[in-house]
Amino acid sequence: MPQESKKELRIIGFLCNWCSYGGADTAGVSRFKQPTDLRIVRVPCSGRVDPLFVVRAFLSGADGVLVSGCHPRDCHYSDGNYYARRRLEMLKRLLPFFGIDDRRFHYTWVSASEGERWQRVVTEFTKVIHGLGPLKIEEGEEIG
Amino acid sequence: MNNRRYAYYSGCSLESTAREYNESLKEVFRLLNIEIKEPEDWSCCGSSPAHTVDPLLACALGARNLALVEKMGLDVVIAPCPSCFTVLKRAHLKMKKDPEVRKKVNEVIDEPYNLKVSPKSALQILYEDVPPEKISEMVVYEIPELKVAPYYGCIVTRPPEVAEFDDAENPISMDRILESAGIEVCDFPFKTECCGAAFGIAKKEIVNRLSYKVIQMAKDSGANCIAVCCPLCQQNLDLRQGQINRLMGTNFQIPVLYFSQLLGLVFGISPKRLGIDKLVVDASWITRSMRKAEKKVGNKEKEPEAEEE
Amino acid sequence: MRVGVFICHCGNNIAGTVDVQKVAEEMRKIPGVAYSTTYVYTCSEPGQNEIIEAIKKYKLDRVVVAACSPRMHELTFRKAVEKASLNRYFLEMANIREHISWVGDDKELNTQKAIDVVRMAVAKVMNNKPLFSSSFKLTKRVLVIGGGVAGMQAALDCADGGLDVVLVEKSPSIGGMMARLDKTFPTIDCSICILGPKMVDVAQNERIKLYAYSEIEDVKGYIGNYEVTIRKKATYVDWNKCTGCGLCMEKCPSKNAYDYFNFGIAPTRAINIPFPQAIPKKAKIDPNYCRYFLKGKCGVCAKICPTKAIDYDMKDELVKEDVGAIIVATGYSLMGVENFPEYGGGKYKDVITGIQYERILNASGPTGGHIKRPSDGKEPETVVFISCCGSRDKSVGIPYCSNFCCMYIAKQAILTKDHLPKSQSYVFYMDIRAPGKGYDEFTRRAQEEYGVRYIRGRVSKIYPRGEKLIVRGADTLLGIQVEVEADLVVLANAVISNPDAAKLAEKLRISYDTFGFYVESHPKLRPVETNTSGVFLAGACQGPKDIPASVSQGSAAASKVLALFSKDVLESDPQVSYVNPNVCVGCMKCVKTCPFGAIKEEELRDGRKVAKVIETVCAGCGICTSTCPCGAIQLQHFTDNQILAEVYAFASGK
Amino acid sequence: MKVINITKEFDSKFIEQVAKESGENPYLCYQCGNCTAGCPFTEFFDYPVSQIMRLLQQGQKETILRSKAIWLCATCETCTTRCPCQIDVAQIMDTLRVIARRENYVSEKEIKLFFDTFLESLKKHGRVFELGILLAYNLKSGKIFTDVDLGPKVLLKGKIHLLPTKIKGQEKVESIFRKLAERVSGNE
Ligand SMILES: Cc1cc2nc3c(=O)[nH]c(=O)nc-3n(C[C@H](O)[C@H](O)[C@H](O)COP(=O)(O)OP(=O)(O)OC[C@H]3O[C@@H](n4cnc5c(N)ncnc54)[C@H](O)[C@@H]3O)c2cc1C
Ligand SMILES: Cc1cc2nc3c(=O)[nH]c(=O)nc-3n(C[C@H](O)[C@H](O)[C@H](O)COP(=O)(O)OP(=O)(O)OC[C@H]3O[C@@H](n4cnc5c(N)ncnc54)[C@H](O)[C@@H]3O)c2cc1C
Ligand code: SF4
Ligand code: SF4
Ligand code: SF4
Ligand code: SF4
Ligand code: SF4
Ligand code: SF4
Ligand code: SF4
Ligand code: SF4
Repeated sequence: MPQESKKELRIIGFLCNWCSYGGADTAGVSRFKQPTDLRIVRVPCSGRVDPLFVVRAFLSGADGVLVSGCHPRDCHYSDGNYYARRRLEMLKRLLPFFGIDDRRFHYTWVSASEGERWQRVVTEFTKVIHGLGPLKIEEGEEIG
Repeated sequence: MNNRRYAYYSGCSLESTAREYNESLKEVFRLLNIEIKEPEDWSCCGSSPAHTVDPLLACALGARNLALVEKMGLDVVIAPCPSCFTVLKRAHLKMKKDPEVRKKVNEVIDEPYNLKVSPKSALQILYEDVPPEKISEMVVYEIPELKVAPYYGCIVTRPPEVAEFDDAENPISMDRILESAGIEVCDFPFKTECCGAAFGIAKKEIVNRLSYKVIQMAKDSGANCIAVCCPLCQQNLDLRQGQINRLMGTNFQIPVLYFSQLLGLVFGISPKRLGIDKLVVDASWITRSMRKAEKKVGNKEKEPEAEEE
Repeated sequence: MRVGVFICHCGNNIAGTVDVQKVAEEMRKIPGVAYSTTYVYTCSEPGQNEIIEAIKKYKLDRVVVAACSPRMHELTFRKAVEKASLNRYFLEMANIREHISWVGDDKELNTQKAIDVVRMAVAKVMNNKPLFSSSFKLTKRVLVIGGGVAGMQAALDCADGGLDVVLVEKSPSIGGMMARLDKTFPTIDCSICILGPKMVDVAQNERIKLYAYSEIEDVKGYIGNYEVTIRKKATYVDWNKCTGCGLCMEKCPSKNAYDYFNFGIAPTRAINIPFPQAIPKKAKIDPNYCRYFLKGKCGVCAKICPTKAIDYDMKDELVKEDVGAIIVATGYSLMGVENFPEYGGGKYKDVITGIQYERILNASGPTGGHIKRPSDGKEPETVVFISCCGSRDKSVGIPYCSNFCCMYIAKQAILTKDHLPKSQSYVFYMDIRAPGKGYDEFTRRAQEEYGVRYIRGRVSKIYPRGEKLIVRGADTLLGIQVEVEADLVVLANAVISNPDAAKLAEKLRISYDTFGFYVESHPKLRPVETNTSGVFLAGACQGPKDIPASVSQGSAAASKVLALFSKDVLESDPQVSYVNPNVCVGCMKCVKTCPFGAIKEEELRDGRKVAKVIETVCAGCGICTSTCPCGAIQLQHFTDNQILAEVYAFASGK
Repeated sequence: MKVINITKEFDSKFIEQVAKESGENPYLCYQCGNCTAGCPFTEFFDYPVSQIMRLLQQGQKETILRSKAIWLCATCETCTTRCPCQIDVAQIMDTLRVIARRENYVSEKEIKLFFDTFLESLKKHGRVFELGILLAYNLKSGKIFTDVDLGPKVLLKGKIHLLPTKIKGQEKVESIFRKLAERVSGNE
């Protein structure tokens, strides 16, 4: 999936170790080509993703943040992803108050076998971020 | 309780072939203090022909009438005829579920419908809104020889997602209402089998064959009378009973009464006003075998029933 | 701090689309990176030695390997750095193969991405702390919950392996569903004849302590060290005195008690022994039917009992047992016949369920093994079996197949012919599912040798005509409606989970699916383990399964426990959460969110209440860490600082 | 029996159309036959309803639209009530009938005629005029004597009106018909 221009945007992804990180590995093993903008951080569970990480990522220069965990009910830690969903849903609603378009933040579920789904998630999310362009946060805005 | 006001959508059949249903129901409602009011200038619901032509048409014909009820400021409309009931209810549910349909329908009817009405069958009102004791209290006659097969027909309780009332496989509302009125009902396995519905004119033979099965089962179940809540069922089983006898070589003589007529009889309303004489299969033996019910003292009679529950 | 970075070529796998030299160069620019190099195959033995040598030579105290996925080789490299006397948690991996070289073609962009990702790993490793696992002792006793065939097998195998076993059974006797069966497919051997001896073995085995008519009240602790509270329910008969003579049962005037063992096919007495081969063979009073309990008078059994065993004042009793592992084998339940109104279930006496028919076929059942229909005791001439009743039926919320009913229908049809040679059986089916060894041959035999008539289609309605039941179905192969005039109808009713399955799962902290069946760790590779270490599954509590499968799982679970107990101490994973008591404000939010119940409240010497993690229970998910409002509880190796270090490193690449 | 070349004769557009108009997914059907088993009209159908469902899954538009079954279905809802896959089968039958009518496949002329007559009456009067329907139907179908045996019974009992009731809102009803017709022709 060649980029039209080589200009990358800054996208960071938090992936749970058991499902989505494995799904990204599967995509790699199957050579499912993806845009190159995304950088991945491995966490044990999507429930480990503190909304603070997301906010900090935006404030320090990310244009997009992706969180991906196990499918509901498949969570390695039984219900970590439910916590994640609740928290991240809340975060999504708050982002506009920080002047951040909530489309810049996406959370989803990808299992370890879903290489193709991972490819689709990355491709589509990257497209959305390129559509929105680089994030410019008003100067002087700080988070309490 | 009660003294509630309901809108009452009689529908075309109850104005003509099913007049006795209309009249008997109104009498029963009057005695039970159920106040009803007809929407002015209601139109036909379209029945089955409408939805076989265009689902939107069926929806619009139903919605127009619901809008009339809405304008009266009432939130429940009684549709005694199951055909009308289904059309109204489906129109309501469809418009509720799909804003697109709602928009389209409201564009073609004169006044928009805003989903504020719940359509219910007459059975549902008598079962859910009237306590059984109240029905029992009204009883002044008993008909000891009578054994009724309660026949619900296909669509008062089906499909369950639309009817949202009673049980789709083994409905009991009519059974319970009649029992509260001291009328014996039999265990009737064909409560919801189809009588042939609207095909009377176009496919007479099919209707005759299907109605035959229903009557035969009523007979096999030991019934000497069939109670119905649907004008089409009544027509198919009563008016066509002669045709059935000729076609199938049977000799049925089973009166087919609206359940409201039966209630009316034991409530002491005159058979004439209930239109018993309008039935095609002679039902005069029923009126002849009526006798004054012994006035129940207190609640003694009801006790065993309570234990069973 | 002296970080060493090792970039792997993976032959051409990485080097083909990533400029590994450039990545290595860039890393050298980072303060704290003391050494950076590349290698062709880092995981090979020379590659690992390269790392070990470099650690020594350059006095490295942190290592980053940029190569394949950590899911592949993290353990390999952890062991390697350990060989060089570094703590294994001073290693981080950066995934530049699966996530970079294999999914992007543009070398320039890939290289830039690799630089970012390796830099993030370097940032993280600089925040890493050494972690050490601790070892703990374990109690080498096992608890088995459920005394069906799966649980009995597990208990016996564990006992054979030299373990002490506590077996808890909810009902008055062990044996489970299999004890109710007549014969078993595909060999048609008598069920109780093969199960009975096993039941006796359980009773006589000195290593097995049986609690019948008991339930799990509470489970505390963790793998190796569970404290289990067991509720011994009141039977109103002192089982130490009762000899199982059965006199009480003969004389009890309350003759209409519901018979759980026979699934209500016939009534039993208020005081009863469930079946002749019951283990333990002891009497029990059902207070819902006993006149003494209902009306305050009777006492016949107390008078008649030769050993004076009756005790109307008996109360439930709680006992505690310490165990190191738990095997759950609680089996299944069956959908009630009243769920099939279109078949007249519950209304027509001659419409019964498969398990009720087993009891009718069974020589020790209420009819003494003579096939008589419930309504009038007549021998049926025509028997209709209906498969998939409730199973594979989304409209009742059960999309799954009940697994063994196709087989028992064939068995029951064959047995019907054996009992009543003049009878004719019909089977309405959608598919015949018979994938086991000898299974398909068995269902063929029913048709070819026993003349059972299989009709492909569902039944829509059943109604009576005279003494017969008319079964109206479809023959979809012919495309017609068919009717059978039956004397008896047997419904293969759906297998469902036990009504209390969820409650037990929550006590054990294991997961269950939407249908209440317990979830295994991995459907193929860890079929008898759960995600809670120390808790294992066997039999139909995990999903419908037949006897061979249930027994295999019983043995498998036992072998898992024996393997676990082959060690004298267990090692804990140090990647667990830790509470800093100085920061914790004692809100206990973490206690509520931890899905494993791994956090408890602790009172400090100064009286302050703070949270404390039980290391052995914590599974390392980190949910607590993102819940804590003060950052007091930190998941080791994935602390806020470590993850934020990666985030900032990511940002600095702008 | 004819060999069907599934590759060529599989009309996936038709399946999509039926799915869209009925709001039901035909692929949910696993051919258990419960609908056929319960349908009171199976004995009169040329294809039992489960086979209509199967023909639909196989994209056999012609066979379905030419069938008598889709006209003979009385919307009794037995199939819908009992389908284990929760398919509103009656709705699919209804949709098929609507499509058949739209595309001029009419294998049961009498039924169509009856429906048409009914709606004609409804349009003309705002309510239906049962005697009028019967007479008009008899005239148009050429079966003048349909149910004449019943005539006296009904008339003598005074159950049927001799003249139609026309409601005030008749034009409003007629306008529903008109607007819907415009919508259809506008779309095409
Ligand atoms: C009609 C019928 C016929 C069958 N025929 C055959 C056949 O011929 N061949 C064959 O291979 N399979 C057959 N089966 C299947 C067979 O019954 C099961 O495979 C087998 O019983 C599963 O064993 P189990 O130990 O897993 O569960 P179960 O037999 O259900 O045993 C579970 C035990 O756990 C106890 N328990 C439940 N909950 C708790 C709790 N919370 N605490 C403590 N104890 C608890 C129960 O009381 C029970 O004793 C048949 C099933 C049916 C319904
Ligand atoms: C097309 C296909 C698809 C499948 N898909 C699935 C699926 O999706 N999911 C699933 O659960 N199952 C699937 N299976 C089934 C799966 O392959 C088997 O369940 C599984 O392989 C059985 O494992 P095994 O170890 O018993 O036997 P095998 O995999 O056959 O292994 C036996 C080993 O023993 C060796 N061996 C044989 N004889 C000797 C000897 N005399 N001395 C020494 N070694 C010997 C063989 O070389 C072999 O390595 C599939 C099977 C097929 C054919
Ligand atoms: S460490 Fe990983 S990337 Fe490097 S050679 Fe080995 S498999 Fe390939
Ligand atoms: S309670 Fe007494 S009478 Fe009953 S079985 Fe036990 S010993 Fe016999
Ligand atoms: S006391 Fe209860 S259990 Fe004992 S004999 Fe009387 S009724 Fe039966
Ligand atoms: S095993 Fe057979 S009868 Fe049982 S649910 Fe599965 S297919 Fe149906
Ligand atoms: S959430 Fe944090 S502050 Fe609250 S009790 Fe737990 S560790 Fe302490
Ligand atoms: S990391 Fe997970 S398992 Fe461990 S204490 Fe925190 S929430 Fe519980
Ligand atoms: S009942 Fe439903 S699933 Fe079964 S054949 Fe009919 S449409 Fe298909
Ligand atoms: S709705 Fe139609 S297809 Fe369905 S059962 Fe009734 S008549 Fe048959």
